[in-house]
Amino acid sequence: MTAPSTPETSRAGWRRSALAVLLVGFVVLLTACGGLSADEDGDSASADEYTALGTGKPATEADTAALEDVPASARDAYAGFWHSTRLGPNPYADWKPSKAPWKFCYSSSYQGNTWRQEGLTVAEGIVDQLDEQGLVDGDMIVSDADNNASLQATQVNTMVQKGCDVVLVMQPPTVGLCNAFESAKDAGVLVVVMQTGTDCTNAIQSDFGSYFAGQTSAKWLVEKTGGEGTVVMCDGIPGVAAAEARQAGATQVFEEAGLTVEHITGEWTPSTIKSQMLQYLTTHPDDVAGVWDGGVCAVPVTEAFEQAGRDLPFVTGFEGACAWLANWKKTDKESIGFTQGAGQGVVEAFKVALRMLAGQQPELNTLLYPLPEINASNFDEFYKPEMTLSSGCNAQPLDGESVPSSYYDDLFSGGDEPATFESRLDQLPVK
Amino acid sequence: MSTPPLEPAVVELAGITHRYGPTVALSDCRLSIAPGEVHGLVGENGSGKSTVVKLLSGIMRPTEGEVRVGGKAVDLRSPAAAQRHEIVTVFQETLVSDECSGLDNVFAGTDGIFRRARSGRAEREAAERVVASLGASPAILQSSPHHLSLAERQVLTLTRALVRPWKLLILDEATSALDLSTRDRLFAVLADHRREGRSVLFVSHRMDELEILIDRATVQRSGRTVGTVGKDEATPARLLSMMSGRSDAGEHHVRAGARSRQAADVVLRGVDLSLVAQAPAFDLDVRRGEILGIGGLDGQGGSHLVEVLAGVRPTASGRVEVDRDGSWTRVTGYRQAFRSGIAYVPGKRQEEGLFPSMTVGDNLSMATLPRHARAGLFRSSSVLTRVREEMTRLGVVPHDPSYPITGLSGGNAQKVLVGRWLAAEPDVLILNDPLRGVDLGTKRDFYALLRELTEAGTTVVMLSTEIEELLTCCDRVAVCQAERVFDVLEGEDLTYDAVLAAMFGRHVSDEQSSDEQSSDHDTHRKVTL
Amino acid sequence: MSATVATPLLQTVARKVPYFVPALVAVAVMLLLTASESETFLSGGWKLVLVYASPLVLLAMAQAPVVLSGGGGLDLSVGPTAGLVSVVIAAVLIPRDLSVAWLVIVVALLTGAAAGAVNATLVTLVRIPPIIATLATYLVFAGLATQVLGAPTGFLPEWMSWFTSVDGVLPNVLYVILGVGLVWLLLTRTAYWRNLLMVGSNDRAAYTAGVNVTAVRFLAYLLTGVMAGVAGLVLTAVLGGADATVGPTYTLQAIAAVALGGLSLAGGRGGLFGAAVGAVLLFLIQNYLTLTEASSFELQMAYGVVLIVAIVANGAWDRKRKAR
Amino acid sequence: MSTTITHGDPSLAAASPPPPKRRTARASSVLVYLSPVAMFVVLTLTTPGVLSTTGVMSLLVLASVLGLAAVGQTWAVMIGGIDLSIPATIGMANVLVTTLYAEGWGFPRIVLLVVVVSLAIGTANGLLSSLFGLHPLVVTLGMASLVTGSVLVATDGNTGGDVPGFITDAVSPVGSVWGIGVPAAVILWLATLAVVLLVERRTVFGRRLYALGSNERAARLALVRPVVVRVVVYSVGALCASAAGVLLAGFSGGASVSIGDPYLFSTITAVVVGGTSLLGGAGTYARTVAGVLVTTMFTTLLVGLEIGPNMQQVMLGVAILLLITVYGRDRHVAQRL
Repeated sequence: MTAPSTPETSRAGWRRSALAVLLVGFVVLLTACGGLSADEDGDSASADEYTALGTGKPATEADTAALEDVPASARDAYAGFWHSTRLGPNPYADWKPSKAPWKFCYSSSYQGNTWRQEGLTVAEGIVDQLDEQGLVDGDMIVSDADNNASLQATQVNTMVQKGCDVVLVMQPPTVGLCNAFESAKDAGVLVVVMQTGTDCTNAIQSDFGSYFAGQTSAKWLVEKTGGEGTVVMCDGIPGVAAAEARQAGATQVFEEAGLTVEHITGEWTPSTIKSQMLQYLTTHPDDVAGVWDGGVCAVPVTEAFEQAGRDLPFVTGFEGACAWLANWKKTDKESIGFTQGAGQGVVEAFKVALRMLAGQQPELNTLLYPLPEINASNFDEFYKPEMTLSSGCNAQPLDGESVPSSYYDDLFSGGDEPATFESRLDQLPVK
Repeated sequence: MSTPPLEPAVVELAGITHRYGPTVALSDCRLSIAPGEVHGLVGENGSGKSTVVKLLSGIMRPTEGEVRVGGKAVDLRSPAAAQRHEIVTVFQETLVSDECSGLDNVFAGTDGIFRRARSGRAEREAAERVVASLGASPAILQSSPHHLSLAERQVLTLTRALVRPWKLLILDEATSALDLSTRDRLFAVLADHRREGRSVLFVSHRMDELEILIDRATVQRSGRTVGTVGKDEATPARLLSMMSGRSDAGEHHVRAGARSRQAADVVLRGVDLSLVAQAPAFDLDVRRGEILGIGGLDGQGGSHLVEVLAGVRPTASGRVEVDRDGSWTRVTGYRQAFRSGIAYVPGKRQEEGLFPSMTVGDNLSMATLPRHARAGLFRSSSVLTRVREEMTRLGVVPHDPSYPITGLSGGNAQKVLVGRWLAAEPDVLILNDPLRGVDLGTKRDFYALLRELTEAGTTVVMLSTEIEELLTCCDRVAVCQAERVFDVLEGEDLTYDAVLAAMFGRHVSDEQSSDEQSSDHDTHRKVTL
Repeated sequence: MSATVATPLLQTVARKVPYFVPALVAVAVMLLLTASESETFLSGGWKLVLVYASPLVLLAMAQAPVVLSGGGGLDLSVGPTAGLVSVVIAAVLIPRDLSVAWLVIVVALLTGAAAGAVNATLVTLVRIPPIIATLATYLVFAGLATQVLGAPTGFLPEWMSWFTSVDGVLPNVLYVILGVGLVWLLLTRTAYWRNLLMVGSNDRAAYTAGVNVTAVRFLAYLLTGVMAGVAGLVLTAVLGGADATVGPTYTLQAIAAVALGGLSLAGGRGGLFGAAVGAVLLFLIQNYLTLTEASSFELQMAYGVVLIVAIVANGAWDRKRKAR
Repeated sequence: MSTTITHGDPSLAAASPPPPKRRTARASSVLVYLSPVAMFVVLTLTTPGVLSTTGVMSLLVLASVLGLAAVGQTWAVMIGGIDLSIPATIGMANVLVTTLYAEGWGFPRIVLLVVVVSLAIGTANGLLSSLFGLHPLVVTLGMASLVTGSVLVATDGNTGGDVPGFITDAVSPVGSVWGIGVPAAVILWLATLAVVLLVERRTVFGRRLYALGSNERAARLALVRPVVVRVVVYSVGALCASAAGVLLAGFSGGASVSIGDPYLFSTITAVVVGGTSLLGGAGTYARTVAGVLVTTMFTTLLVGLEIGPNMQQVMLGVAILLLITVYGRDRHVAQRL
């Protein structure tokens, strides 16, 4: 009655099979690590009319070719675009904009900080203005995915179902929403992605020239350091296109200038940046010629230097935070940065959206613009006494917007005059 | 005295010795079970019976010696292995998984990881046949064991054993959870199996069962095999004397230093007490300054009684009251009982008593720490002095409060546990089988200690499953049987035989009464089903 | 026992009703609410919701076997495992043009199995408490994933879009989920199911009955790994690419889903279905709060409250059920 | 009176050696307390720059924040639980301090509020994890998102604000208190360490904490109230986490609800590296402190060697596995029969 395979023998059996599976498993894991070195070799996968996303990689022929086609007036801003975005024709080419009034919707991947809140405030301000012009249908639907890609995707779908005409998407993950965008496009809804590159070629992107900005601040640092010594690059979140792009820009400049480059990973988080910097300083007693800011770094880095009792080198800024300006005022150490508030981004996104609603056709799927620079010459115009080291606000462009509307004239063709609005960035609270 | 079996043994233990760390549980055990026999294995608690069972059912492997099945040495490395050698076991603890149906509980383990040994129908039929033969309703195979009675659960584990192919069935106190009718049906079933040459190792405390069932019996005493006797020799008296190691088991026995107290000065009492649902109610008085022994076999209510008296366990009905300077206060819980001067020393040292990760000092001072503390901050000096005091009084070896409790021998660990509660200087000290598996030296110390305490006016209630102990140190002995106090013996009546008999529900005085009792014993058993 | 006297009805209900019913009822309620909020939901809208819920659903299902296997069974590393799988697909196979369907699927399952085997070995053979073992592997897998795939990538073979298509009567992911469910169903027809429940609810009883406890638990972790592999595959498809940072965020949600689904974290009670239902419930709640345009801040609060209330309710419910 | 007693056979106890568990415990504790020293030597050899006052101080400041956050985790683990709500609590305190200070609240008032909230969180954790034996993992997980959500709702996501200057100084490696060249954060940590150790070693509560973790049933019978102990444990944990959150405000100069996220795993790691077994009943915060120092120096070393965050994570995982294999293995089923 006892069967051939008693628990005992089957135990021996599973031991063996378990081991086998284990081995196979490790092999697979190793291949995975193999990819580490191997994912360099080119992606022949995309043979379509959009360039490939080449974050942290050198330019391909396709990239350089695509750059040639960019109108000369805007080419600077598009430098190194392949690090953060894919360039190609307007995916909405055969899209017929509906007549006003339009329903605007705002899908944010996260709202839990002041920067994001500024973006939303500005968007609401603009919609109110357009409403006064009778161009808006109902309230703006706002959603927040708390950094949950699939949730944001459903939220976008929901907005489509709720009859939005324009969905402005604030910093979606690089991949993860393309399907949602596709179904939005099919439903005739205009999707504008703000403040980040994306892998999706089925949405309009509005972003600033990260690579170019990175280059600009790096060039300044090279000049200040006299092109020798060690610069520390304070990197953002690994793998996030926006971060990689500016870093690529800076790296390129530093390598050209022949500076020694070392890295800390700040992950755009003040506490992390400061501890990383402190740990770096404790482990590197020799002089640092300068620190390049990949975002949020300037203030915590300065504090780190002061508190480690080291003399402060040249530290760039990036996003032009009020705290950074206050810091500059306090230390009186010259720096460089840009105005990169979320508000500005929203303003540019609306410009693009309104042009397309007015029937204009963008030359490209991605619309990049340069950021206003903050430097010693215009510092006093940006700095306000209310700004403190712990202010959460951002400096705003002096003339209320990153670029004049005319900037887009070369990038769009056809259509009528778009509706206009005041950015009212200067009315944002300084605190 | 032992009569060798004619045929080669089905299963044989040859010179088995087993140690847990320092303590020797079993030394040079010899046991051989002939085909088709019911072999009794008897002995007082801690005599090594359960170790034998664990070795045969593949839960433990012997330190020395070998287990032989059908003449050749085998390695029973797991219960599965034991079952492969057609040895099946039913334990006293009814081991069933509550989330699985009765049927699954029966057949789990018969098949491989994925492969089912039988079709569902085959299983149901086989199981229903066995269940029916045990006179239980097949319904228990479908429902979830959550809601089955103890007896029904045990029927499941019995079925689990009987549906498997087996040469040797081990019943480890398995009948104690059964009601009488089921038990008798089981015996009938076993009789049939014997005719087919299958053997049974029958471990039981119940003499009546042994008498009915066994062909031969092997007696264990404190880890050693006393010997094996044939049916004719295996009379209760004979077995008991072998168990106790005294030839005069039958003889009237008087304890040294016995004092029977006339004074009915009661300090703790139980009124219309019934320990578990539907168990018969009874009264019990504990007199001031006496040592009241609680006797009885495992699972007969003794430990329930002490727990109820200490307020650890709620009464099924009735009440427990303690005399607080003249007025009766009802005992509602152990915290309140402690405040009323009752201290309870739990039974299972490992599960309910000791803090294995802590030192002797911490273990000893745990209950009384607040008394040495101001604003939650205790003065370690005064705690230590107290601890050392107790350790000296109890003779804990080594005399080192910072020693890890796990480093102590069973006896010393037990002393520490008692010390924890002595430190509270209680009026009534209730001990739940404090001397189980404790060395003789410690026992001697305890007897003296308890005397001392009573001299000082403390009242002691002590559960013990060892008759010797009860006789040596108690003024009176309440013997529990079938979840109630069957008899309270004192003075002249307090004899080894009397206690032993009472444990099995008999009065030494008149033999007939045994039937009455076993009959009301039955009625009780029936209700619980 | 007093409970029996007090509320016999509630108790009999608690006994009769399968473990997942409370969650199922909750789901029904959420469906009604959602439908009342968005008219398009019933007419197709639900398909997309399901597509985006599918990674969580699959990961919750993956969590189930280890939780069932008892002994504090838990796999914190399911999220990172899924992440690792999608990274292997996107960073190892596709760049080498190894994007044939069968190969990708096989590799995905193998990677999952490997991860599962590692956990299984640590928990059952080395006998490290599951929480620590899988916490450690969480760190290792997540670290490896980001190491292998620095930046997110979006190139996927065409066939993978099959997973996200909703053109059919049913969304295709549902077939995947049902497929996993079917495999599990077949498994429950074998002796393994009973072995698992025995071990989960009382490993001592199972052991004495002759069940190979170690083997059963080992397999549970292996299964979890494989299912996490499937989840990784679907995750890649749903994201339309690989992002090493996404996987780990699912772990705690998956555990919450399992608890919501009425599985006992003590083991032995529950099943894949409950886990799936719990996950759907979780996603529906989030989705509903979105529909009502509640801020994600309130969403998070609600999420916490729901979770706590649910497990307390399950605890009470279970106590009722067990009461004799 | 003890004269009348004949002592139990001493050979018996003498013959019984301390069980292996104890021996490994002894050995491991030596290792544990030596490891920070060893780590420091390695660190100084690889990167001599560390050997400066500010170098050491900045290490200590980093350690002090993690150290404070890890108090709760240690105690939770010592009673056989775990606390996933620590990061949320850190974020809560961090945001409350900065935002309320910006709104002109007095610092004492803010502290009072933070304390109250922390106690509420701790009490909830304690009560819920005593209910129907619910798993603290899920309970604290739920609490975490509840807390974070509430904070965001309360602040509308505008988590920015002002940081009191003295907090910024408190976490500055060159900061000093009463002329002593030691940052206030480190002093605070040392003070906490002293108090925590005092509680563990010298108070009734401390003993009961160990008793509960060691053997709940025995603890109950020894008049310990598990619910009370749990509530206190999780409350103390929440308080210390809040302290860490406040310090982080000074450290980062800003505020964020998610500022505590890195401390979910790093606290558990510190506890495990310190060798406190997740089986409960053993261990001490002193060990965790060792764990904190080791991990802090370990990461510093990796930064020094410019090893990326990903491989740091992998290495931590492997380290945990190795350590637990030594400290905290479970028993086999057969041993429980």
